[in-house]
Amino acid sequence: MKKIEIIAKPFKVEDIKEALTELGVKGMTVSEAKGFGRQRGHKEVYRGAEYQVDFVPKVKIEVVAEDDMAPKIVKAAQEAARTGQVGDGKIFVIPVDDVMRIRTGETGDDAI
Amino acid sequence: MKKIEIIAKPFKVEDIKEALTELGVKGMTVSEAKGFGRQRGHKEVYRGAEYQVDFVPKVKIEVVAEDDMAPKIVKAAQEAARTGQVGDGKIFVIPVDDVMRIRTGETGDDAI
Amino acid sequence: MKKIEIIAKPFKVEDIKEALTELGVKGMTVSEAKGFGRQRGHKEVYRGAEYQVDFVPKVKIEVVAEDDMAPKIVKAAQEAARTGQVGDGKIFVIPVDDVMRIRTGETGDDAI
Amino acid sequence: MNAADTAFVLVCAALVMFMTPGLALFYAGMVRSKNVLGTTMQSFVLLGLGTVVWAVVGYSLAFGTDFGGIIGGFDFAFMRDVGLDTANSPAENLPHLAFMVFQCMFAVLTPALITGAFAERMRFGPFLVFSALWLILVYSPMCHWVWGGGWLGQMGALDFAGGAVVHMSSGAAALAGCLYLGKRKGYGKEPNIPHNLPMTVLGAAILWFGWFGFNAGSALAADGLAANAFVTTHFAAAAAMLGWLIVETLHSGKPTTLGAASGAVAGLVCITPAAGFVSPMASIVIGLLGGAICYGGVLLKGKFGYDDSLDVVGIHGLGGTFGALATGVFASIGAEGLIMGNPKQLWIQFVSVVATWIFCFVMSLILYKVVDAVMGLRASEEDESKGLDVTQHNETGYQW
Amino acid sequence: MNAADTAFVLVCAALVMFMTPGLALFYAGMVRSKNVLGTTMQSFVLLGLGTVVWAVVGYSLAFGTDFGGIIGGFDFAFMRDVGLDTANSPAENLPHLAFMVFQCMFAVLTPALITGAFAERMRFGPFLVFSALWLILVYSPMCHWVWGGGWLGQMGALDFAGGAVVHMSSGAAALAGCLYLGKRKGYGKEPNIPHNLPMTVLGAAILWFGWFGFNAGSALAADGLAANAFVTTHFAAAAAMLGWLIVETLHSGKPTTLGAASGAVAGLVCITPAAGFVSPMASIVIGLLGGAICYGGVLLKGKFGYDDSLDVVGIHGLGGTFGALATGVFASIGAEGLIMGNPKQLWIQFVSVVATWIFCFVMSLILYKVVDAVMGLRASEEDESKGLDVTQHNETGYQW
Amino acid sequence: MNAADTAFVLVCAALVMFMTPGLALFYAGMVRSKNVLGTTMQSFVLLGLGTVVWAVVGYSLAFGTDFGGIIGGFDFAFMRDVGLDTANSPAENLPHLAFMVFQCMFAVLTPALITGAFAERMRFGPFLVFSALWLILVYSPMCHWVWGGGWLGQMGALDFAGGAVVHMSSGAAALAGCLYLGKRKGYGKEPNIPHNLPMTVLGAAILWFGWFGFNAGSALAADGLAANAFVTTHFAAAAAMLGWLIVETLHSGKPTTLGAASGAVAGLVCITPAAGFVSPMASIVIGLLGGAICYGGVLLKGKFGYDDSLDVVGIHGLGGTFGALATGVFASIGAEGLIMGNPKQLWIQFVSVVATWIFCFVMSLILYKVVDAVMGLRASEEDESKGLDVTQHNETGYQW
Ligand SMILES: Nc1ncnc2c1ncn2[C@@H]1O[C@H](COP(=O)(O)OP(=O)(O)O)[C@@H](O)[C@H]1O
Ligand SMILES: Nc1ncnc2c1ncn2[C@@H]1O[C@H](COP(=O)(O)OP(=O)(O)O)[C@@H](O)[C@H]1O
Ligand SMILES: Nc1ncnc2c1ncn2[C@@H]1O[C@H](COP(=O)(O)OP(=O)(O)O)[C@@H](O)[C@H]1O
Repeated sequence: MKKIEIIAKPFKVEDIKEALTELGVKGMTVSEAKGFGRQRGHKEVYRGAEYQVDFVPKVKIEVVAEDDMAPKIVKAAQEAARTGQVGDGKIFVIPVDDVMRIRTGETGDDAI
Repeated sequence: MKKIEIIAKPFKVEDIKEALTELGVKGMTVSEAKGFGRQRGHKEVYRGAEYQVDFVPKVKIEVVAEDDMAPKIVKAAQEAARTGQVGDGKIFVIPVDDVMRIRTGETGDDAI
Repeated sequence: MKKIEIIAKPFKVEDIKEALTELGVKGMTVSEAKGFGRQRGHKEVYRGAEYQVDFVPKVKIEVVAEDDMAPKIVKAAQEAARTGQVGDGKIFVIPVDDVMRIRTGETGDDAI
Repeated sequence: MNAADTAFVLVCAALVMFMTPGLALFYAGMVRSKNVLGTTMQSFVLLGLGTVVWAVVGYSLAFGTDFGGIIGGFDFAFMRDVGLDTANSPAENLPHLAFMVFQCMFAVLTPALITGAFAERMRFGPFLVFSALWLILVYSPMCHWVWGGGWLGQMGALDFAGGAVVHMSSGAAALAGCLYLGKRKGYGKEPNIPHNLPMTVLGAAILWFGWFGFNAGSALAADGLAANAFVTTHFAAAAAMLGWLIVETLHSGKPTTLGAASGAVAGLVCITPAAGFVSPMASIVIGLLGGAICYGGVLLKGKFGYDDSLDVVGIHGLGGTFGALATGVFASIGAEGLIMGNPKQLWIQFVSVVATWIFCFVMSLILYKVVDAVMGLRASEEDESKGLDVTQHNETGYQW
Repeated sequence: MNAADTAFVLVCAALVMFMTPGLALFYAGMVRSKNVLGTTMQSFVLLGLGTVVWAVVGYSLAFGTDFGGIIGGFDFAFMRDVGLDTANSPAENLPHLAFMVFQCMFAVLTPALITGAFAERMRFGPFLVFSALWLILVYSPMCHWVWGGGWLGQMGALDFAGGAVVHMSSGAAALAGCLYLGKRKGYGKEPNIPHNLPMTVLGAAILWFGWFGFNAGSALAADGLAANAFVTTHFAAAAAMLGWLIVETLHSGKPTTLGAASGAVAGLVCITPAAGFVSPMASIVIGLLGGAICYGGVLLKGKFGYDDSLDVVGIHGLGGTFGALATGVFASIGAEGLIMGNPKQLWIQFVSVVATWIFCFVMSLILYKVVDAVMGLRASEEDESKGLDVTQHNETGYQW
Repeated sequence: MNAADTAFVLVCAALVMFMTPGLALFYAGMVRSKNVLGTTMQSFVLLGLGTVVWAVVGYSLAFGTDFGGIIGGFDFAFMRDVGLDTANSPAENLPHLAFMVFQCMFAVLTPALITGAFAERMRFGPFLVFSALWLILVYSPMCHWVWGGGWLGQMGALDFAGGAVVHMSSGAAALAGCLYLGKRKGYGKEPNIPHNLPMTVLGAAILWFGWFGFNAGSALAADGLAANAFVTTHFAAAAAMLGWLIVETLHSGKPTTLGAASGAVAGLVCITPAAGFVSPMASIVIGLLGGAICYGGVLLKGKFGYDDSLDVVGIHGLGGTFGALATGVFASIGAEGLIMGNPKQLWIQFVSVVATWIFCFVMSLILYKVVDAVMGLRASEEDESKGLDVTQHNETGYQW
């Protein structure tokens, strides 16, 4: 099994969710994040004191899936998340040893 | 070493923490998340405009542990996190190459 | 490729960011977290009712990098994040199968 | 008609109106964020519902022609004979409408006070029905008894601005409510920590600010008595903040912000019946004691095991009671209490306390039961754990 | 000079001043957090800009010597002849400065109301220019027409506290604005959910509180008329909250907190032109209907497809219009409306409605076009998606 | 006794009371979230402590029988001879209690202003001791000197509502405080960004609102002078907002929300000594200059390297000083300044500025040292980095 981590622009969450559900993905977990990268941040000024803010808002979407689903998910997520502008984000694929569904105790592919 | 990621209902954090500390786990890291899955979300309405909110609040608990601790942690966490209702969440076990304790620079099992 | 996850004290984010950029790291993703560990939390009291808060604020910094960069990143991050006091945090190194840059669709080391 | 008094009472009415949203903030800051709107709404909506009930029938029941010291008639129902001039006005220096609307703000606030007791677990529809009935069947009679020519007033009970009418009545209804409804899910197990204390402090500040209208306005004139009530209100709030913080520091180690806010509100409650009757220095004594007593009051729920979510019993019930008795002790302006050598006043105060508690507790309990039987008061377990915001109002308080 | 009236009007002016930051909160709670400061600022800065414009020229255009019923002269420009005593004062019981500053607060608030229509997408510099011009070229004439001796007042149009001057004028400017500027990026696709509803409720509460100054203060004396305006204001707000909630529950299933707040504001808008002319019970009717109508008003934008971000057209435009007509129907105090057998008043009200809409809509549209041509009104796509806070003000609202 | 004046001053006292929680919000929004309650508390608790100190001894020291122009006697200690009627009242048109409580609110606010200077690093217990001593040993004498019959008033120094008594005194204490305590941990390295600017804007709005009570109320009557003070207060705040924003835009590129709020407060500070003495147009000039000057004032700390956390020196110290001098220049109502051909007044103002700064700075410094020696003023490094909320009050501001 694989965990696919998608770092994307916040307003793309719904699009990505839809793209993945169309593929048959049944669940995912999202969290807020801040990203540093090629996309530049912005300046903030408080009573004349300047701060450079390099971190821009991002979301992280995590999906665990069967091995063969992983490439499809990566592809669909990339298409949904893409705007073509710098800062679109990254997708990481990470190996997963095992999964368990808390409610039932099922493990492996059944638990996804 | 393994990283165990537990996605659970927010009000279960204390129970899970206790279950794991009883096992001898010395540390863990928790973050807020929103989950999409079989558990349905809710409707929100603002001045007549309806929004379907599919993401429900979850927490993510991350514990890195020695290989042989991993199954015990999974088991204990599942028992502590379980309510039997849809939305209880998932547990992922992910391989970890190495760990370092920042304070001391120790690595490997010593660092946990 | 590896994902390096750095759990550190919140006020160390800028230092870590600088240390890593000096190494040539081009991007990273940060999120808020709460940590439980040897560092003790604090007591809170509301209208005479006492609560023990064991979780203390932490940040999680995630960096994906080429295999040979990983040890350098770990080292630099540890140096930057270290205060020598309990609660400095941990660094985890996790294997990554693949990376994709959403904007371009590039994969592998090119995508980092 | 006196223009200065009219100006004063109208502005005071505006200040009292502001207390209800102030209370909404005070309460809403103390609940968990999933209930921030549900809790806000239980106060805020009473500005709508309570006002209309008051206009239609409440005012008349309270201030209409007295029937046997028990209740007012329907003379003023639907605002009949309540006009721009002083005709029929209980305060002859004020336009009747000015007097009526000043009283209206009290009628709105009082049922809102109760909601702290059953916060985070009541359904919204039944809450509205309960509140409307409570206003008509509990508040209006209480108000009549004390200020509308009823038996408590006739007996000589002193209640300058609503120790019995507002605070004991809501405190008794609160106790009945949390006993009847039972505890919140997870009470005592899950941490139940205020989600936004700056909001609570802001609420307390607005309450304090508005309370000047409440108490000084109750002089119904811009005179020395109003000045005295203004000062005692301020002094008692100040002293009670200190009283609470001192006891709190002794008991749990540190003075808290929530304690400062709670203590101030406790002092305002305690001085309410006394404001125009006691001297400034007496108000400091009342405040210091009141703050300490109400701190003890909130600990009671732990002892007795009821879940008074936001301590309405401990603060309004107990504080109102203490204030009413303290009025019997310290009264020295326009009335004489124990320290002026008049123990009888303290006895009268005691009778009014007992009568108020019994009447309001029993009536409220009946109302809870009736509404519960018909509609079901309590939110389902699932709704309670999802929170009132989403389940009762289709909303969430915050989006980041 | 009357001291009681002076006291009353000065306090009312302070209350009206407080409405502008109240509006800032009301609006800012409804936008996304990336625009919280930008939205706040569009109201708050008018306390600065609007005040200075008013002092320099606005007041004089509104209340200076009448020219042909259309505009006032420059007699009072730069506060010339506006003094501590009653000389030249339009209200002879008040120091001229007191009258002027009470009116000043209206001039500040009105352009702030408009900003809800184009929230989340206008550049700050051009906004300032637009607002200054709008005050001079739209607000001051409107104010003159109705209260400064102009043709609408002469014709007998009733507008107690600003149904036309404040609400229709801003509503018409709002409609012009959102039509001219077009929709926000992602409108209808991305969820556009209020980021902080407790903030919006607090804003509504401050508006309600301040509105007592707005409406009762418009009696310009502390008398029975002020009391009546105070009461009708309160009753209409209360009834409109209920009216909105009822229709909302029927339409979308549940009563919401945002609905309660919006309904209250709608009621306050509707009663503004009527406050001193109608009876308390009539104000309840106006409120109930007004709340329901404005709920319908906010649905209109969905039907017609314009993006009135915070429903200025639906609430202020429509509510002000309904209130103006309702005044023609229900007037019974110091004037006679339809129910008193005087259909002519309704006709006059109708004319004033049409005139106000046409004048304000057209003038506002011209101003948008001119300022746009010179400076570019709309934020760039990138700025809009980053949010106004960072791009217009170099700030962010919250840090956790 | 004058009922209209009594009504006015009581309402103004309520408005001034509201400023202290307003200040709490203004300050608390600017600190980091871990200090939101600690900062709030340092203002809020003074409503308790300051009030009781004032009742017990402060008022008497300020307004009791004059001793050599330096201090008042103990005649009014424990509110002796401070009654419902006008007997002994410094304002013969007001109940003595009304005058006393109006002044009380000033005494509460002034030490709260100082707290911005040492925000985020002082222990709570020592802070309380310092504040109580400061009220008795610095504020009460200053108040006596200017308003209580002391030497500055006798000399003819003009201070309408507290440029010296309130703003310079707190500004000087602030400077002493941040010099004595040293910088916050990580100052200049860690970003020190306001955690909640809408809270700060709300605080500024409440300050502005309350300042009408502060300045207009200082006329102690509802007359033309009050109207003038009301107008100059409003105009100066408005103009200073613009003045600050203009300079800010030139200096750092964009007008900020924090700048608008800060500018408004700066204008209110600057006009405080002048409010009843200058004309409305002069107040606009004072505001414009004052906003610009105070913007410069906050930049000073960067130059000189002290850590005045929330710019009390830059805004209150500098603004109060500028305002006092500007009063000497622009006075034209009931007094004559430079522009009326009376340079002597400017000299008197200058003397009062120097005397105030020296007295308050030196006394405050001594008090810091004494309290520090006895109790230790500064929080430990660990407590400072954990934040005051948890370490001083066992609480956290927000739970999500
Ligand atoms: N090496 C990395 N490790 C972890 N996250 C990264 C890395 N590089 C980029 N990111 C994340 O991806 C986001 C987008 O990256 P950026 O370089 O700005 O644009 P792009 O991916 O379009 O070149 C960053 O804000 C950050 O959150
Ligand atoms: N494939 C997945 N990848 C990542 N997270 C998942 C996945 N499936 C479920 N989750 C997480 O687990 C939570 C519970 O899943 P859900 O399907 O609602 O209930 P259950 O696990 O009881 O069947 C979701 O809200 C989501 O956070
Ligand atoms: N086994 C673990 N798994 C995940 N996170 C951990 C683990 N142990 C510690 N942490 C994280 O590291 C932080 C610091 O750990 P702690 O034990 O307090 O100090 P130290 O690492 O200096 O000994 C914790 O707050 C927690 O966030």
